Amino acid sequence: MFMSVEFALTLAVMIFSLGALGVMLRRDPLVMFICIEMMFNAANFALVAISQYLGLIEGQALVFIVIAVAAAEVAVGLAIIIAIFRNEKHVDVDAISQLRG
Amino acid sequence: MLLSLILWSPLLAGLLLALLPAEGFARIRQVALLMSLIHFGITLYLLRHFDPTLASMQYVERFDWLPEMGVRYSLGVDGISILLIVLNGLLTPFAILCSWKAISERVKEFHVLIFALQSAVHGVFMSQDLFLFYIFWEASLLPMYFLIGVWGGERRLYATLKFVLYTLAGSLLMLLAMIAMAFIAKEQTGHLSFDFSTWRTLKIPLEQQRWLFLAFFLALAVKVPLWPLHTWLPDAHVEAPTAGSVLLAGVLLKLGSYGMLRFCPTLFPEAAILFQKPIVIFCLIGTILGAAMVLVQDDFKKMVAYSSVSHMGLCVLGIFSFNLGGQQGAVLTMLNHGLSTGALFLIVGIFYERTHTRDLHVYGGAVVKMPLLGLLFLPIAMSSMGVPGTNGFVNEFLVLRGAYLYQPWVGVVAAGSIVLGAAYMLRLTQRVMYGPLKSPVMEHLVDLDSRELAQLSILVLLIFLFGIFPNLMLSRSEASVHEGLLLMMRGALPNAIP
Amino acid sequence: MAPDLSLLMGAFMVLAADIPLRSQSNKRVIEAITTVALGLAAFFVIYSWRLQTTVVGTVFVADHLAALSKIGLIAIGGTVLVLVRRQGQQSGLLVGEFYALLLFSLAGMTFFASSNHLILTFTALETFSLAMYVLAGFRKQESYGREAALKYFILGAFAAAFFLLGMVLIFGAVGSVEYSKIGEVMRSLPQDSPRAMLLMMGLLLVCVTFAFKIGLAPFHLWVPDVYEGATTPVTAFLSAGAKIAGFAGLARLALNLPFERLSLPIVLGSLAVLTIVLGNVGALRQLTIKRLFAYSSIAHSGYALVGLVGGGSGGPAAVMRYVLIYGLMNFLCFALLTSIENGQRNATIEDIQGIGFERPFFGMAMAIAMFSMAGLPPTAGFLAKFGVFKVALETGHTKIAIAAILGSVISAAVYLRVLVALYMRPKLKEAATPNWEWSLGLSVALSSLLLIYWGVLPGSLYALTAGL
Amino acid sequence: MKTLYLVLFLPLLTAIFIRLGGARMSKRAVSVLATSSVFVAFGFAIMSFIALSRIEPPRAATLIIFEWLRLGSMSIDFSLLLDPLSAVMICVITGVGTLIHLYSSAYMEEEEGTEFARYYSYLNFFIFSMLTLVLSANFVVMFIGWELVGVSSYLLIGFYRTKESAANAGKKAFIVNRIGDLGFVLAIFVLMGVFGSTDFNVILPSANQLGVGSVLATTTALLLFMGAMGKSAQVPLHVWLPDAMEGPTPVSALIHAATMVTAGVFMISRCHAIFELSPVAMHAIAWIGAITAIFAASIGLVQNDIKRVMAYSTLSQLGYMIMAVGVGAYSAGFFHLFTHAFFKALLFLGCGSVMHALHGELDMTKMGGLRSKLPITYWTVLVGCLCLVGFPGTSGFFSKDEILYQVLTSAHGSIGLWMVGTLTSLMTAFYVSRFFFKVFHGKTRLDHNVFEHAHESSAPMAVPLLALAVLSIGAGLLGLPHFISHWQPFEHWLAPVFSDLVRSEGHSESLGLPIGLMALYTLLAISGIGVCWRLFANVSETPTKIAVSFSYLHQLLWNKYYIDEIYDFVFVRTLFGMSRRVVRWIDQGMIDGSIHLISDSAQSLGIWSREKLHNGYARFYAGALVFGTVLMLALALFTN
Amino acid sequence: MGLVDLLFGILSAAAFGAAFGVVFTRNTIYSALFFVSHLLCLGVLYALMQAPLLGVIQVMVYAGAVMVLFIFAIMILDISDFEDDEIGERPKALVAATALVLTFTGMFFAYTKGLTIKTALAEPAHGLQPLDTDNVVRVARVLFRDHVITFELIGILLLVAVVCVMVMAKRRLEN
Repeated sequence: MFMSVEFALTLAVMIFSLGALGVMLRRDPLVMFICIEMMFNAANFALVAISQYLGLIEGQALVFIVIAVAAAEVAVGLAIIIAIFRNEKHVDVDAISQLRG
Repeated sequence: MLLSLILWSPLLAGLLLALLPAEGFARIRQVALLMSLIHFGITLYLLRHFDPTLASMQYVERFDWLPEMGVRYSLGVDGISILLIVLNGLLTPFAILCSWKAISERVKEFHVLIFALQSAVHGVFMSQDLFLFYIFWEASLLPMYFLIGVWGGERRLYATLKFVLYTLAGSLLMLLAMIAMAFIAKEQTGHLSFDFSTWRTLKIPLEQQRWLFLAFFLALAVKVPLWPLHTWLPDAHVEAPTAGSVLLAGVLLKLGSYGMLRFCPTLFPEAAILFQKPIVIFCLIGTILGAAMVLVQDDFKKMVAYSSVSHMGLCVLGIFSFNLGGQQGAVLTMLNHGLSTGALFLIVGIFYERTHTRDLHVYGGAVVKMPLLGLLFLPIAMSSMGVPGTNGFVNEFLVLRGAYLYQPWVGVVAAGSIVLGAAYMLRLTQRVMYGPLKSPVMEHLVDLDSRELAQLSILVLLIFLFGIFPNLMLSRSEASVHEGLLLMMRGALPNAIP
Repeated sequence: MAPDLSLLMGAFMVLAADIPLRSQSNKRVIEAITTVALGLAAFFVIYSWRLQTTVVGTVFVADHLAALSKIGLIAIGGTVLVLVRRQGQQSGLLVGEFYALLLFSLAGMTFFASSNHLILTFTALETFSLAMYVLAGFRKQESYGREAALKYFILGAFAAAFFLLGMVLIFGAVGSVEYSKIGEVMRSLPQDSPRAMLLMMGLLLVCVTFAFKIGLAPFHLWVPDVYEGATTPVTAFLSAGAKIAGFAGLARLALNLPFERLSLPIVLGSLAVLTIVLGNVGALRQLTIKRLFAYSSIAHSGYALVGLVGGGSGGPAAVMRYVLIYGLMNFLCFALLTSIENGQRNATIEDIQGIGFERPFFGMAMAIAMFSMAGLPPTAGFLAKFGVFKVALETGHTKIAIAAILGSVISAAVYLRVLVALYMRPKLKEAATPNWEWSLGLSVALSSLLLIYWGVLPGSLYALTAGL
Repeated sequence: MKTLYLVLFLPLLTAIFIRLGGARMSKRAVSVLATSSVFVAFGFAIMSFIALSRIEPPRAATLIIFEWLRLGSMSIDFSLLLDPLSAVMICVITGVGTLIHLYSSAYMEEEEGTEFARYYSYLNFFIFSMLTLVLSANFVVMFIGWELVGVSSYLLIGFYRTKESAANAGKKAFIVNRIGDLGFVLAIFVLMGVFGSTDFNVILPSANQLGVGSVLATTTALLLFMGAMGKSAQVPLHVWLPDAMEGPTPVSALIHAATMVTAGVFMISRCHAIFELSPVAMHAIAWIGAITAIFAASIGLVQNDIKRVMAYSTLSQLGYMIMAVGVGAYSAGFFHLFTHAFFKALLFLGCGSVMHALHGELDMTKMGGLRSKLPITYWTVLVGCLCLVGFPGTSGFFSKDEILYQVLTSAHGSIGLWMVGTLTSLMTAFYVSRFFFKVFHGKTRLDHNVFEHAHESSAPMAVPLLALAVLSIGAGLLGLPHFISHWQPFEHWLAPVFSDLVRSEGHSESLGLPIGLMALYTLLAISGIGVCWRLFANVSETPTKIAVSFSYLHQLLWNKYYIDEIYDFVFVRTLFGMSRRVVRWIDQGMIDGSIHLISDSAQSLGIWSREKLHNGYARFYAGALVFGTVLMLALALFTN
Repeated sequence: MGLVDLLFGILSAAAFGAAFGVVFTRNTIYSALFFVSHLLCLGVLYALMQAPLLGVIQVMVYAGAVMVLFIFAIMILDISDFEDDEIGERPKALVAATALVLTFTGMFFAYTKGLTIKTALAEPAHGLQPLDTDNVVRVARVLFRDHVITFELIGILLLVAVVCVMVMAKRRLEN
């Protein structure tokens, strides 16, 4: 009942949207970034479910690649965040809004 | 290659001028004048060797240009365009002469732009490929944009942006219509084409014709300018330097009416007939309201500018009367308006140089101080109000007759403009020239110098010449106008005319 | 694959050379390596120009479209080098890492343009995006640079997630994410079957990311901020590079997928019109030149997209011409901006006010650039716009064309405003003085001439895109 | 016939020459040149006249000068037509013109050299225009002359161009004339449409094509008459003529009495073939003429400005002529035109002479007793006045009598018209004698100094007065009543022109009516003069009393029925008010308003995008991305 | 409903709950810990869905390496006391969450035309062996044969990431 592609896809979409919401809601850049990772994972989850349903191993290979890419992205992202918050004392994305207009 | 020579020689002259040192104002002016006169000579040569009995294009030059889009570099002149080309050749020396003293900054750039404008305008009149036409059409905007924006009056920035954006908004729609036409040509002849002669042979369903016609017409109407799309004109004129006004009224407005005469009826005959009535009504409103609005202006230049609205309304009326007389009258209107309104703008410039104001409240009684101008002012004013003996009469007569032939009531209403025309022109004359000297500004007027005298008297001579011998011009354009009408009738009523 | 590999090799070499050379001569060597790498890549592209399409391992194609975008990208790389020469010192760009990242991100873009498979597209996208995030924030000593990097990164990653979800959905509906297979399946499905719908949803999500990268409204909000925060050479690279790569990707989608069978034309058309309007009106009141160019970059994305509303026939060629010409205009604009930029302050329109006649070279080049941006003949910008409008009309999207063309009027107001300032307003006390380094001057002259040349004789441009 | 070239172009060439070079010539040279050129033209006109008389009837000769305009198959020539009608006209024009030129040389001598030259140039130009008008062989050339006459009249009325009132009067004259011209030009279009030509030779003989009594014919006739109304200053287009007195007095004599204003009568006579087709139009014309006659005469009763009295009298006489042609009495109307040309020119010149003597004084209430000071003027003006009053034996008597007789007896005429005409005749007698007595008789009311220095003017002014006085008397001989003489040179001469008219009534059937009428008119004239003698010959309180007791009527007449004010209110102010509103509401409000609205909304959209959209918050940007995605998905979903 | 199925359901619920926790805890470090548990749940779910290799990688790379990085960063920045204001207004945030989740999911269902998502998916390949037999070999085969270029590009990508981190982390770039 639970272990069906419908359930998995629905769950994935819900988690994905929860992640998107997190990005919009949270002001802590690290949490925002975690939420983005969550969205990646939701997509991965859906991909695994689909590849199981379709019986295609390629889906799993794609997930593998995505995980690798995500890992690289995390490294860069954390570097950027750290570079910023070494200088600013507070951690608030909304405060980083000098560029506008 | 004669047409290419005429087309490109002003631009070349401009480039040559750009090489001169920027400081020698006098030399720059002299060289520019000389080159423009030589160029005018070439256009006269063209006129002389033009065969007025042929309706078809002459001196045709045709090369592939952008074969991927079926665009060709294709030039040619017929009886309509040749007159306008000569007019363009004629007015440029005037533009240079009238700026002799008025323009004392960036003289070189000024003249380069004048020449660039001349080339672009020539291009519009010569192009037989609509793509090429469009390029020149847009290209003619840019020099005028700078002429107004750099050398203009106080509100020049507003005026020049208004002018460009107004015109651009219209012409971009025309561009779309042109592309659509090219595809229709592709459907019917197998290859993309912007060639005017090809387009004339297309059979376009009425549904499509409507939209294409409107797109073309709107773009051209903005340029003419036809009421209610005219509000850029007073602003542009008022702010433009004298040379700019002369060229704007003299040739740039004619781009619109020329396009209407050339394209609207021949390419979209059925739509043209369909829209004839509303357009005629707009022309009437423009002619009458334009004239009425002149009456209440207090700015010398604005009066002349609004009179252009009125005159050009008549011109379009002539075109859309769809008969030989009306269209011939329209052609004449284009030329005569160029002469008379050009001369009026010269006069505005002459006054402005002396008084530094255009407010008619301080004008008056100028004739005491400037008897020579008084002598020359009159024929120009008379030409503008269409008094017999001057050129203005002929075109007004022909256009009104054309309107009358279309529908008598149209002629009656349009004829109202001859009364209003007299009213505003006489009012203008009186407020400027007659009455007592009202203000100290006018006390220091000096009469025309020889340069100004030469300019105005040449124009006055032409005004009389074409008023007394209108056939000089009419005979040149008749065959072409006739041909255009015939084509249109054939398209609109295929059964009526074999 | 040779061009892509030579770019990568160049990047490696730069990295390798950067370690031992820590002296002043370092810059020269690294610049030389980069130049050679670009040259080599260009050579390979041109060498293989006439070769048949080759497919490497089903995911990578080297076809005409790829070659075209690669040549464009390499040229962009070259122009960035020119800009860096003039401005690198003050922006702190004259370091090995910059050149390496430049080459890496160029390589990522070339892969992106060659990709025939969504997963490679994704990987390549991430490759050049990561490099770009950091390039945007290269001026990390300044808060502007850092802010640009952060915004670009968070939003970029966020957008990438949508790509991923879209890819998954497409995989679900098709069983593969290879472009040709997607296209095949799509053609075989009735338009409103659930599979086709799911496929479309996936495709739209993928498009979100493309739209984000090329700055289409409403995904364009980051563009001005990031462009302003980045140093000028990087901004030039971001706007032109991302646009060429992004549109190459979209063009490849259009070539493989039957756009017209979906409601994509309407969606893309609305995006295009919205982008044109928002981009142009946004630029109307900008004073900072760089921000103005950023908005104009947005608007131009909109115009280029107009060429794709009709899908694969004729569209990709027009769009590629558009972005190539845009790249040229973009370079010209930023080169002019670079020439007057001194110090840290962003140049404003008031800085160039009234200097047009005194600095005729600067003035003329700016005039040409602005006319071309506004799409007035006889510049290449006109032909570019003409091309995309033509496609839109050819495929029957008249309304979109009309809306886009009315947007052009606003854009004319934007660019003419610059010229108004340049020529028609009085000069201010602190007016900028253009400062030409020889390569900058030369390239400005060449690109202005090229804009005019292509405006008058675009035959060579058409030859380049023939057969797309 | 080649002499016509000289008749026509001599004045033109002189005009151009004097205008361009006159400033460098002495005043004497200018006046001699100008006068002699018109005189020579007069000589050639006489020669043409004689040459024409040698041609067998129908006497007409056409002269094509050049092809003016060609349109498809239609060609409009600049061509001249010499027939009895135009031959008379050219003689009158050049003849009176010569006299006026001569007179002007003295009258204008105080002007500066350049102004003097300008004056003569305009005057010669007027002669040319008028000759073009009358000699035209087709409608277009006639229209050309028609308009040029208007132009030269504009120039001459506004001759004192630094005077605001003169400039205004010139402008008014031209604009009002243009209203008439509008009708004329439309009539030409109708005729061109029907006949495909504008030649008189083509149109007039076959005018029937318009259809007898048809709407088309009526329309055409009325449109043509509209032109005539403008030129001949018929109600309601009469307003320009009194104001035209702002011009120099000789100009008033030449243009606004003798020649230009009669153009309408000439034109109707010329085109009578068209008018005859429409009884409705004829009635309208006759009545408008009658109304003009009595209307102007009634105003003339109370005016004090001597030139204005003459102007209203001119209006009134023009009304007679129009009434005459309106009832189909073309010869009679034309004859009155002919005689009126002499005696009215005479009267104007007389007024000029008085003005000249009194340094520009125009108010008759300030004059009086000038008989002794200005004997020549006195006697010549007396002749003119008698003619105008219609005193038996004068030319005016015969011509007016003929008109009223025809009005009563013609098929188009009616008793109503006749009564109006007769009443007018009485009024005329009254105001003319009032003018005469007030100016020349009684005690002088002039400033003593002025009165003492008043003296008869020099020979150049006296000679034309005398010549015109002789002509005024003598011209009557050319058209004596039928029962007096069978020698009818004038009617006989014009007969070929009007040969197409079938006369229903003969002249010689009965003697009773004509003689009775004549007696009546004589009685009326004498009683009018007598009453005036009582009232005005000596200073008395009676006129004032009368004026007071009829003060409303007096005010009405004094203010010329408030026509100028009404026009000003109804047309001028409305037009200006409307135009201002158009500029403010439509041009600036609606059109520019919407343009500005577009640009403003683009600007405010820009500001909105700047402040609300690009607000710098990354989270907002992310939200916009999500929002955009949802929108995109929804759009695709709903349009699929 | 078998045991595996039940396990799947429970883990799914846990994953969702953890995801919810990530978004709605105020404290950054709690969010991170919720995310770790979310990833762990997913790892097990992968294993349940015939992807044992991915399950292992998920736990090792994601829940292990990546999250260590995160927590490291949190600690470095010492921002554990930072609390989000918006999350402070939970009811509002919850409404927003529900709305967005419903919108997205609803959109998804609209596209798949209802809850029977299967009809929107491609035809499953029948008769093949389950994916978890020879799982590693088969993944590797796809990865190194079909996607070798992508795989190589990942290598480049990692290198790029290294350079990027270097650029961002160095105090000054110039010598």
